[in-house]
Parts: sequence; C-alpha cells; structure tokens
Amino acid sequence: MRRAMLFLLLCVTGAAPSAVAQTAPSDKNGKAVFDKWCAPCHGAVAPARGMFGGGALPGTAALAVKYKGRVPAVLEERSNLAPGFIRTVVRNGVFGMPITRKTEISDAELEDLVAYLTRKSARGG
Amino acid sequence: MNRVFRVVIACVMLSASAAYAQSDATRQKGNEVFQYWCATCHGRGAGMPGTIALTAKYKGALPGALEDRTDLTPQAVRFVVRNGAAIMPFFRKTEVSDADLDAITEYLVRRSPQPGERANTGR
Amino acid sequence: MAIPPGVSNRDWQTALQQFVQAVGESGVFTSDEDIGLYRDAYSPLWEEPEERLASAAIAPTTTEQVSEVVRVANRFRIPIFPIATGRNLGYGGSAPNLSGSVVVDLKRMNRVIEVDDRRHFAIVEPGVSYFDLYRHIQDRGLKVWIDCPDPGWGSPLGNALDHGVGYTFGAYRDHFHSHCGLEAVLPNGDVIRTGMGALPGAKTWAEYRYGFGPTVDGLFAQGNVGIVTKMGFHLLPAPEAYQTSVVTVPRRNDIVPLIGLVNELEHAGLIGQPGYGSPLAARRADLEELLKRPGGPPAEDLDRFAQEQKLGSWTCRLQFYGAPAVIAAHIAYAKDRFTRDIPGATFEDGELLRFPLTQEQLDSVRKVAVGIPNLAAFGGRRGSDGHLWFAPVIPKTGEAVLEAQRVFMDVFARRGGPALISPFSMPATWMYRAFVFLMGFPISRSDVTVNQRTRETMREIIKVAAEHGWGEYRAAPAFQDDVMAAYSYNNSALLRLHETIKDAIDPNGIMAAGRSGIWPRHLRGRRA
Amino acid sequence: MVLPPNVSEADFSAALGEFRSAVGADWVFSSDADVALYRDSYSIYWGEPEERVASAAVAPATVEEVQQVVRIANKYRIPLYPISTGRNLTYGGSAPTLRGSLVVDLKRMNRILAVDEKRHFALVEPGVSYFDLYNHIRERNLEVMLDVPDPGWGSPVGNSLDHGVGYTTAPFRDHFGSHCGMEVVTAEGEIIRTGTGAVPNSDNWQDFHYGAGPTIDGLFAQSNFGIVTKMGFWLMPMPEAYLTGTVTVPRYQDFDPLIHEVSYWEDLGLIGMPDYGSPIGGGFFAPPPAALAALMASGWPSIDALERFVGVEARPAWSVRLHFYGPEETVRANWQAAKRRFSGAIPGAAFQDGEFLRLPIPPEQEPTLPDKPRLGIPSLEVFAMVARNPSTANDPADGHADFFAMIPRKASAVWEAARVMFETYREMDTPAPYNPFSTPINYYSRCFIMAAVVPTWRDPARNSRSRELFARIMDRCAERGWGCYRTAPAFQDQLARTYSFNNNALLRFREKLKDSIDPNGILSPGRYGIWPASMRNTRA
Repeated sequence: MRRAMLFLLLCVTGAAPSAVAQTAPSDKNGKAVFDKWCAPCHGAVAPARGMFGGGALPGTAALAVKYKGRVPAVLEERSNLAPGFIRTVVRNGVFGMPITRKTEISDAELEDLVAYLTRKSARGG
Repeated sequence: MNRVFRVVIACVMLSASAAYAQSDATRQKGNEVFQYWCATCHGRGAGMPGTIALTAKYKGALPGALEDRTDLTPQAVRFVVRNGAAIMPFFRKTEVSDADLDAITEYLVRRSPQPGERANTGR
Repeated sequence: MAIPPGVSNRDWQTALQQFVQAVGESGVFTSDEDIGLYRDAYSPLWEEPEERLASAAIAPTTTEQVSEVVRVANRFRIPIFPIATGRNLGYGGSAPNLSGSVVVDLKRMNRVIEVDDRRHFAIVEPGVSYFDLYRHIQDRGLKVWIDCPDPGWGSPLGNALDHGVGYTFGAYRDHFHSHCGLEAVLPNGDVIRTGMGALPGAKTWAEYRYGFGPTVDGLFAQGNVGIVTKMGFHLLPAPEAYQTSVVTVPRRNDIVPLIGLVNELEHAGLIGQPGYGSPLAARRADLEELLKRPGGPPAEDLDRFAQEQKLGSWTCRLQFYGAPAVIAAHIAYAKDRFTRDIPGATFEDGELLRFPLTQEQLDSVRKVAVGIPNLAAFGGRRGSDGHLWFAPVIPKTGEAVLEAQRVFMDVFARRGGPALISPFSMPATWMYRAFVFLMGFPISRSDVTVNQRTRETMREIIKVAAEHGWGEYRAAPAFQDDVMAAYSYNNSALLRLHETIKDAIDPNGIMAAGRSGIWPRHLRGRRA
Repeated sequence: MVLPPNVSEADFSAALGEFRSAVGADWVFSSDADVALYRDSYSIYWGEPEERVASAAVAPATVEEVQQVVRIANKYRIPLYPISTGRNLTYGGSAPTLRGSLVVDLKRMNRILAVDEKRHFALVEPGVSYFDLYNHIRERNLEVMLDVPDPGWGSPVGNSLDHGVGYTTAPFRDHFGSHCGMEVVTAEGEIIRTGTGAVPNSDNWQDFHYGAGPTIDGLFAQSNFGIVTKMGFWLMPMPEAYLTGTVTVPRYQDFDPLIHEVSYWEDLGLIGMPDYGSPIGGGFFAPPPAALAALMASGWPSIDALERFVGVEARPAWSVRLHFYGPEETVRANWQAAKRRFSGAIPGAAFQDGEFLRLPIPPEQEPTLPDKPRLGIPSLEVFAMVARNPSTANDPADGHADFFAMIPRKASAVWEAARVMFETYREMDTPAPYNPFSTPINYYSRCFIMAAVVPTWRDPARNSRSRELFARIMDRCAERGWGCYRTAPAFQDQLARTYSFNNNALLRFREKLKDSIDPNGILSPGRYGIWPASMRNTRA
C-alpha cells in the first residue's frame, strides 16, 4: 500500500462511527490496557538514558519530533484523538509501530482503550 | 578366564626366560611412553592410585612405584598391560601399540636381573 | 572370531578387505587377542554369554577414512560402534551395546587442531585425551584452563557426548553444554559440520554454537546417528588465584538452608563446584544402634551425638576463583550469609593459591578443581575389579537429599547386604542445576555372583528411582534400556521420536545399535 | 481470502469449521480484516505478491487444543505456522514463512506455571511475555532476576526458540542455552517432554536439561519440527548490587588488548554484556564526525593514519563499559581488580566509575532508570533507535531488517567487518554508517556482531532497494566466513544457502529429519530454509 493511500485510509476510518463494542466501554479498563500495551512506548516518564541513543520512550519521542510541541507528545495528555484514528493505528500500525492482534488487544479491550484515550476529547466537547 | 587360571598363566610367564635386547633408544622411547600412559597412575608423585595400591599391596616388601622396581619381568609387564589387574583396565593397541609395549617393557625391566640371574624379589 | 549378526561369512570377509583398503592393515584388528582388548574391563556381564563383545575393531586416522569405513559398513549392513578414547569405565568402556559390532576406534585421530587463548576455545579430534589437551596447552604456555572430569585419559569429545562433567565453574562443568560446533560422519558416510562450521571458511566455528536453523548437535550426544570426528569447546581463561573455604553446619536439618545458600552462590557465579560431606559418615560404627532404628535415626539424636563429639552435621567445600581481592570479598560475603542464616556455622579457609602453582602446591592441590587432569579418583578402590555407576538425577535441595537417602536405604535394607547409602550420604554436584546421587556397585572378573547381584540391584534401584520421578543421566550399555524405560512420559513418546529419527537417518541401522535404548527398526524386538 | 497452497476452498472451509469446534468460534480468525492483523508489520515485501500472508489464524488455549489443531491440519494438509507472542519484529513478526499458512497464535497460552526462587528457574507457556513474567516476579518479590531482550513484549519461549539474547552475564544471555526442559506437540499431534520431563512425575524437569539419551531440544529452535507448548528457564539469583565502570584506552591499536582483557572478564562470568564504543568515532550508527569523514574521503585509512588521527584528536580511541552483578563487596573488588588488570595490559588506560545500584530496584525508580534490560527489566526503549527521531524527522522508516554478521572477537575482525559493510553500502550508493571506529555488539559472549540495520518501508520501490542491499551484505559476509544468526522469512532460504559446507550436508540432514518427523509437511514449511519434501523444489 502506498503511503498516500494509507493516509487516506486513516482519514476514512478515522471518521467511521465508533459503536462496535457489545458492552459499555470503560475508561478504567482502558487505562489498564494502555498501561500494559501502550505505555512502554507511549508513556510519560522517560529513562535518563536510552540503550541505543535517543533519550525517551520511543513512541513519545517520535511524536515529540513529529509535532514539535503543537500537541502533547504523551498520548494520555492528548485531547484531540478520534476513536477511529486510535482503532486504525492499533490495528494497522504506523511507521515503526507494529500491528496489534486480537489475541493481544481484543475488540472489547480496544473500545476500553478508545474510551480512555478519548476521555479528554469527550469532556472537552 | 577365572582368577586362578590367570594367576597360573602369569606365573608361567614370569618364570619363562626370554632373551631381550637392550638399547638406549628403546629405553628412552619406553620412558616416554611410560610417562605418557603409566605414570599418571603409577608415577612416583603424590596421589597416584597405582602406586598407592601397590604400596598397600606389598607393604614395603617392594617399592610402590613401578620405576623403582627391580623384579619386573617382560612377561609380567606385557600381561598386565593387555589384561589389566583389579581395577586397572587393559590397553588397546591404538593406545599402547605392540612396539610401545616393547619399549615400556625394556624401560621397566632395565634394572631387573638378566635372564639367568637370580631375581631380587626383595625378600 | 565372531561375525556380526546377520552378516554372511563371505560378506564379512569382503568387508574386512574393504576395511583394510580404507584404513590400512595396521588399523584393522581381528585376532581374538586384539578384540579382547575391546572388552569392557568393568563389564557387569564379564565372561557370561550376554557380555557385549566386538567382532573386530577398525582404527581410522582421518575423517575421510571414517567416512569410508561407514560406507563399507552400510554396504554390508555391519553394525558399528564408535568410541573416542573408550575410557568411560563404569559406563561401558570400549565395548559395544550390541555383540558382534565392529568397534570404530578413534584413538588414532588425536590431533589438537586449535587452541586459542585470546578467544578461549579449542578444537579437537576424538582420540585427544584431557592429558593430551592439557599438555598441549602447558607446552605452549597458553593462558587457558580446561575443565576435566576424574579420569584424565578420557576424551573431551567423548566425555561431552556422554554428557560427562567436570569440576570448575557451572558453565564449564557441563562438557556438552560448553562444546561449540562439531563435525560428524553420518550413517551414509556424508560429513556434516554444525553451527557456524556449515559456512565454508567459517571464522567463528568454536565461538558461536547455533549457526542458522535448528541445532542438531544434541542428537549426537548419547545418541547413534553419526560419528563425531571434531568438536569445539569453550575454555576458561586462567584465573589469577584459587582458594577453598569449608563451611560446617551443626544440625541435621541445617542441610536445607545450607544447600539453599550454596545454590544461590553457585547460580550467581560466585563459586565453582561445591563439595558436600558429613563428618558423621566416618562415625557410623559409633552410631550403629541409632542407625538401626526403624524409619532411620531421629534428627535430635544425631544432633546430640554431633554436639557431644564436637562434630558438624554437614560440610560444604566452597571453591573460589579470581583475583585475590575478589576471592577475599567473595569469602567474606559467603561467611556473612551463612552466619546470618545458619546459627553455629563455622569455616575453615584453605591456602590462597596464586597461579602458576609451586611444585609443592601442585602436589597437594585437588587437581581437578584447577583443571589439571589426573587419575587420582581410581585410588582407594581395592578389593574390586571395577565399578558400575548408578547416577540418578535429583533436585538440588536438602529435602530431596534426605528423601533420596531414605528411598535408597530402603532398597538396600530390603535386599540385605552392605548398604551404599547412609543418612550421611551426599550427592555429587557436577551438574550446574541438579544433584546426582551417585553410587558405585562392585564388579568382579572372577566371581559371577558379584556381578549378578550388582545387576539385580541396579535394575531394582533404577525402577525405584523412576517411581520417585528420578531418571539417570548416564548408564553402561547393559542398563541403557532400563534407564530409557524410565523416561516413559506419554507412552514413551520421546523414545518413539528418537526411533523415528533413528530410522530416517540410519535406515540400515548400522550405527551404535541400542545406544541409550535406541534400537534400529530391525532390532527393536530385542530390547531388554 | 488467501488459501493455503493445494487446499480447495471447500476443504479449507470444512477445516475452519473443525478448528472452530476445537478452539471455539471466537478464536478462529478468518475475515480479511482479522487475518491482516497477522501481517508482518516490518515486511520487506509489504503489499507485493511475495508478501507472506496467512490464510487464517487459530488461537488455542491449551496443549490439548494445540493437539487437535495439528490433527485437523494433518487431515486437510493445511500448513500451520505457530507463533508465541509474534513480536520478533525484523525477524518476521506474526507472518508465516509460506504464504497461505494458517497461523497458530499461542498468545492465549499465557500461564506462568512456576517460578522457583530457591532453585532459580521458571516454567512458562509460549504466550507469556517478558513483561508478564517480570510482573509476576515483582508482585511476589521473588529473589530472581530475568535476563530480557530489548523488546519486553517478546516471549521467553519464542525468543529462546529464535536464539534470542539478552544483556546480563553470559550463561543467562543465551536464552536458548539457558532453557531447561520443554513440552512439544509434534507434527503428528503427540505430546513429548524433553530432558527429565520424560520421567513421569519428575520433580527436576527444570534442573537437568539432558535426561538420558540424545537431546532433541535443539531441533525445535529456528525450525519447524514441533510446536513448543511449555519451556523451562534457568534464572539468576537476584544480585544484591550492580556496578558499572568505563575503561578508555588511548591508541587505535589498543583495541586488540582491550578486547582480549574484556574477554577474560566475560569468559570467567564476571561481567554482563560489555558495551564497546569509541569517543572518536561517534555513536552507534551515527555519522562520523567531520574530521573523520574528511580523513575517510580518500578511502579507508591505514592503521598508521588512524593512529596519527587519534593522536591529533587527543581523545581516547576506544571505550568499554563493564557491568558487574553481585554482592556490593565483590562488585567493588571486581572493578578494582579490573582497573589493575587493564592498567597492566594497556598503558594509558583510564577509568571512570559509573552507577552503583542496589537491587532490586524500588518500583518508583524504575521508569527513569537507564539501561533497563541490563537490570533485567523489560521495556520497549530499543524502538527509540528506529522510531522517528531528529535525524529521520521527515522520513521515518516503517521497520527494519537486521543483518548480524557473526565475527571473531578480535580487533582485526572488527576493522575488517566495518570496512566490508562500509564498502558494500557504498557499492549501493547508500550512506554507510560505518567508520574505522565502528564497534561490535557482544550479545553472544564468544562472538562479536557487526550489525547492519536496513530500513523497510510500506513502499515496494524502496523495499526493492533495501532487499538488494541486504542480499549484498549477506553475500559479502559469507565470502569472508561470517554467517548471520537469524533473519526474517524473506531471507531465510538465501541465508541457509550460505551454510553450505559439503554440498549443503547440514541442510540435507535437517530435511531428512523434517520428512521423518513431519511426513505431511504441515509445520511451518520453509522456516529457516527447511522445506518438506513436497515443496522442496519451490525453495527461493
């Protein structure tokens, strides 16, 4: 898939409706999913020194380079994450971030994760 | 072969007289082979199981270290190398060849009486 | 002269001619006298019809010759049995599993191919002994140690293939585990090299063990799918110094924390091989009444005796290697830990030995502990023509030792006669992570009843061990079927897989038939 | 939908039905969207016809379910491809070697069956990750230390079966070497246990790795002879302390005695993985400083020229960071002894004391701790190396393929390998991240690795170039006798061919084993270059 198409797909799925879970998503459960599966790369607290250069957690560091401060590099501080975008990135990966399978994060857990990562967006309106 | 029979054979061989040529070269070779194959058990140093066992066996009547013996016969040396004795195993020809065995024999009997001489058994 | 089973006299004569063509007259042994030299000197079947005897012996000097010998054997379906130095006495020596096999005696392949004292490895042929390798290193002043087992005349290659063990650090004591890369002749005569050796011109054959893809090396250890003709080993760099400290603990039940702490030191790499003992073992005569008690002597009574006699209940010799200041730190740390965890623990430090040793130090040092091959272990066994090892593997805990004592003492009590195990028996500690509760049964070359008794006891004790979940790590050919039978999980699924592999790699079943209880298809019915 | 080769749609559909009965409908994944989750995120064939994609995936939860899956696959001759956590990114991830294989995803088999802090071992299922095992140990305050690889989401079982490596002392770093006992479902659906696990009721399965008879465990690593469903590992007792120290040496040619001295410490088991570096040459994969680039402009400099260059720079040519584990007294004594030995061996050697930490690390200190894998703490920090960073701000790669050349542990080999890599990149007009001060990695204690990290993309044009570079590196290294220890399915046939001694005798031996153990050729066809008889002529 060409990169342009990938972006297109990201946008399309990002706009898709989010109600797929059968039980109500829980942002509390979502925090547990985030801590287990996302925080090792996208967490807030960075090591004092990386093993192979760099100076931070890989996902957080990459987003800091990408956004240059326009939005927070730490995912949990973001208030502009769309449910569809989260789903797409988890299931498709992006750049060095790999695909995550359903034996790792089930569809229900993904909805919990979405609830957690969009909690600020929801409150913000 | 039972033990009694083996002892009989050994005695027969011990008393047999065999002519053996002596040569310094063979003895030197015999010394080398002895040091390689035998001295690790029968050497003069400490912790040598063969020497310890023979010391216990002869209780001072004969030296424990084979190189100090003056009563060894070629036949006895050959027999023990090829048949073993108690826990001493026998040696294959890929280990100690017949030529090596001849050399060891020459080396070990160098101080033993010549054929016809009376063996000094230390008694 | 015996003829191999299932081989016609005519084929046999032709085969012998072809063996001579392959290795020369001097490498083919067929006279009764010469073949007699391949008997197992410690055979538990000596002079009985079941004694496992060779039909001939062939001694090649090169891998190419081994390959040719195997091709001839395949052509005439002659069973062959490779030996390295053939000196694993107590585990079968130079005799085959299957009577009538032709022994392939690799003693003449005795080149030390390489020893590197900067990258710390060696590559050797099968006929090289520990003595040979040690001398090679000493003659050149190389700064590496070998880890050697008790009999210095053994082959590093053969010992590793028998899962043999040594006396220094955990990682080196396991001789098969510290091997790196091998060359083997397969039953069809093909030559393979494993690990990096499969890469032509490989630069790291004896350094990186896996190469690419599955590791097949394990199939050749205690196995029968090929003849190993070269093998690499990781060696230890010569440490600066060595010192022992013997810890003594007062109470019988201190065995549990004692072993726990020693495990911790060992698994952390702070000590080499530990050596356990009991000062009470020498006082068995004084304890006769106690020892006769049904169910064994109560711990309190033994403790009282030990206290009265000012003896400890258990000892462990700890061995430290490294720079003198590091050894001192290790010993201080160990003492601190033992003192904290086991009230009444006492210590006796040995002399700090710096390398190279003086002659006087050399004479008194426990040689295997500092990588010097010798034969001292053969001392002190008067009154026997040999011994047969029973080597069950038990967990490395005090509880397991006490249980093993009880279980095996029961066997001796039931059978009558002298017991090899007492409440003071301690296990051998060669394995890095497990104990071997070793026993040596007597062998006689003149009294067949001694051997019969040894065999009966051996068969029974193998079964008893299996009932407790303990298998043996190694056994003489006469008992390999019994030992393998204990490894019966899921209807002997592992053995059946071994057999599948055997049939695929050695369809004519010529290679070391019966070794480790693995028989080729046409002989599977004869399993004991 | 991709079908397995030579399996009809009707048969496949029937097989999927049987798989659903075996493991439950929820755990058979056959929709396009679900199957796509098994793609290799870092595939060097992404989106091309050669991309190795699954036909479906099935996720059993027990060893009995694995047996049933294998039996059904035999019935329909469906090629299976087991994965444990499927997180060996750059080495294939969760995608099969053969397109159309059915992935057996063992992630749900995630029980930690034992961690023994007295005898220092663990027994786990394949779906357990290093994170899981670490958390289990920390929650119970067990006094053992894990040896972990860089990606903490990897599986101890899967990582060791891929010959993966870690960072502490030598015996523990080799994850396959420190395994002890395994349970395997064979290609015919039989359960075997290796080592003393074959003795029913064995209480020392994780203590003695051989049992009696031949050891077959090695057959299940980097291969396709069975599905490993349990595996034991030896663990290190939790050391009391951790101390690091850095040694620098002044001259270019001091590298050889430096390596020699480090090898002494390494092979006596006294240090963790040594960390080589060069204060002059720049960091790992970093471009050379300007002065060095200028020196290299007219070709690879001679040793004399490099020695002069070092003199002018007036900085140490080489450094190595050492890591000691143990009681405080002994780590300090070891570092003191190291200073004495290095000073004796190399005039001008200088020393810098590093961290001293008491173990275990209090949980609140963990997040900011550097070098987590060296302390047995799993993380994902390694991905910082390839994630978007200032030097790739506008064009981060989508993944990477790693070639790890196994070279001898000596300076001349390192210098030659750096030069070979440099020249191979140059042949391809690609910026070469190598210079005469490039340093090796020492994962396997006896061997150095000169690493090449080739980017992969979700763009066929760029991948084609990456593939060419990768293949060329492989050839150039093989010519010099340097193999690579592991690679992604896309290169496994090519790499297997470099191990060709005596007309590929080892490969032919493995093929014979394959045919005998897996007569229908259903398990991971092609993995590590081993194809079943029916597909051998299709080898790449």
